[in-house]
Amino acid sequence: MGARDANTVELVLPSKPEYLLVARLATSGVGLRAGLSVDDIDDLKVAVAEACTNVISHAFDDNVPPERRMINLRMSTGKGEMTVEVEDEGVGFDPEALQRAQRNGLEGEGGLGFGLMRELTDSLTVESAPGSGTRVIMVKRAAR
Amino acid sequence: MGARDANTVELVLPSKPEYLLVARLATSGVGLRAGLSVDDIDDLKVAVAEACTNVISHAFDDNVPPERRMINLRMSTGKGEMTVEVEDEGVGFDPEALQRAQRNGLEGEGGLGFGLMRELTDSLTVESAPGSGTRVIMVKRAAR
Amino acid sequence: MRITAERTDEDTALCHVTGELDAYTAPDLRDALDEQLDQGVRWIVADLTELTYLDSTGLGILIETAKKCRQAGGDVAVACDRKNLLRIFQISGTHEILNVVKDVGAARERLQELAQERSEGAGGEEAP
Amino acid sequence: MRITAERTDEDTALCHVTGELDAYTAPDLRDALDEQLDQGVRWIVADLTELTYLDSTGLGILIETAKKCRQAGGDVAVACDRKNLLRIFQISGTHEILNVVKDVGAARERLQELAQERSEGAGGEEAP
Ligand SMILES: Nc1ncnc2c1ncn2[C@@H]1O[C@H](COP(=O)(O)OP(=O)(O)O)[C@@H](O)[C@H]1O
Ligand SMILES: Nc1ncnc2c1ncn2[C@@H]1O[C@H](COP(=O)(O)OP(=O)(O)O)[C@@H](O)[C@H]1O
Repeated sequence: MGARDANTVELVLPSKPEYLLVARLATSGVGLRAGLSVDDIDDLKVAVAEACTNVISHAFDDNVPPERRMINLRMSTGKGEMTVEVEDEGVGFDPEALQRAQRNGLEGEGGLGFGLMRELTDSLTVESAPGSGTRVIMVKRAAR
Repeated sequence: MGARDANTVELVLPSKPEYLLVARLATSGVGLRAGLSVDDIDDLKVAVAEACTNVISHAFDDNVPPERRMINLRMSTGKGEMTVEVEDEGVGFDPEALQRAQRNGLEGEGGLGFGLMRELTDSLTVESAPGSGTRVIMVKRAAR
Repeated sequence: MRITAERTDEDTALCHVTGELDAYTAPDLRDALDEQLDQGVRWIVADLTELTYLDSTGLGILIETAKKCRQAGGDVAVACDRKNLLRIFQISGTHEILNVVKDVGAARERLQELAQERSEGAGGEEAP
Repeated sequence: MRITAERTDEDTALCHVTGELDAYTAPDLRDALDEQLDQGVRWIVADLTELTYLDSTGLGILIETAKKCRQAGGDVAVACDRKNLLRIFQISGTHEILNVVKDVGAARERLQELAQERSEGAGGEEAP
């Protein structure tokens, strides 16, 4: 992940559905301090939960022991915006293949997650490759 | 801190008052999943905030750069209880000297913090020494 | 999240879902809806007016349930009036296919309309 | 946290504090109370009935303010009816010295009693 600064919150969660609530609550708390509106925070909570739900559903093979299945979140604030990184050290995937598939109209079969993340944030970056984990970076700007 | 397990949440917060809210929200989220009652969670939120407020007020000399002033929280759940560790790498203090001072009736001058932490949790452990940081470990058990 | 389901008719159910619907609570909703389907329900009003959180996992269950209902000749209508949730239905493009309307009354009406249309179209479907 | 302060008398103020009072919001409360003291207020009703969170930082400000009021011949009374906050007053042993009572009416009465006691005791304090 990027360099830590004096306005960065780091959160490591077990990759289990019961901890999605904690990810959302942390997003709320940091978002309030970042000066985001309640509506913006609602949007960002869903986007963060989508990224975390993907880690829970897709990132880890059955042979990874539970105590090594983690979701790493990093939330930072600055100049009227909040950035959230959601990272895992799981199986990874090819984001371009996913984009191609969606362009070819296959998105009907699953795949609401990234669509929502894109629509609910001001910027979405997906860094992933098979075998080397995934990092999703989302930016939400305070409406002025 | 202790060994990570599959039910441990780690949270690293900047040592600033604006992030106390995030510590309390994370405590709520994990507490709900640990099966604590709303009253127990209210109590634990205050205890966690007291420990964090102490880090903010006492742990760091002015010469420590802001990006190195962190509050490390670790929340874990198991068998109807929740454990929260609040740790800093700050100046530390002598917990026994503090206890002696309180026994000698000097607690009037400041010092509500540890009193509240003790009363609001089922177990409080303070590990600290001048020069080697502080770790406060609190356990809250679900009322049955 | 809390779910209560009541049969309002032989093949119709009204399900109230309150609180937060995410991947943690979703299995309970799926079970509750499947139970209704197993009992012959094919028209479902999902009352989400007291739901405070919804994401793609919840949408997935609603879409899946709607498909099953349609296969049985029925459908799903969703009652929802909360701005943040309506936004999720809108941007996911599920607002129409899930028949999202603002309250339970409108959802019932929507299902009656659909039943009417189908019985006219196919000649023989029963109204809910 | 939100604070509104109204002067109800030459030397009396009613302060409503809503939301969460912690080390982040505490400086605002300290400033608001100090402003009242600077303007000659010495009797303060702190309405915390809509406060949802309180810890030792908030207690510290209330205790400090009560001291200053007493030095000026007045006092502080706190209106609070929320279980989780009452617990904090109780276990910190500040319930009595902060004159914690259940609502604003009772807090006003408490200050009037105190003013009465003092004017009887010292012969000359004005009632709020
Ligand atoms: N963290 C991740 N690790 C591995 N694969 C992922 C991860 N996130 C997303 N994917 C892949 O991207 C696909 C699309 O994700 P998404 O749009 O959220 O839809 P869905 O999760 O419903 O399939 C997933 O099906 C999965 O193959
Ligand atoms: N994390 C910490 N780092 C350094 N000193 C600490 C820390 N926590 C507590 N202390 C010391 O213990 C004392 C008592 O703490 P507490 O009971 O919370 O009361 P207060 O913070 O009001 O003084 C503090 O005054 C401080 O000297």
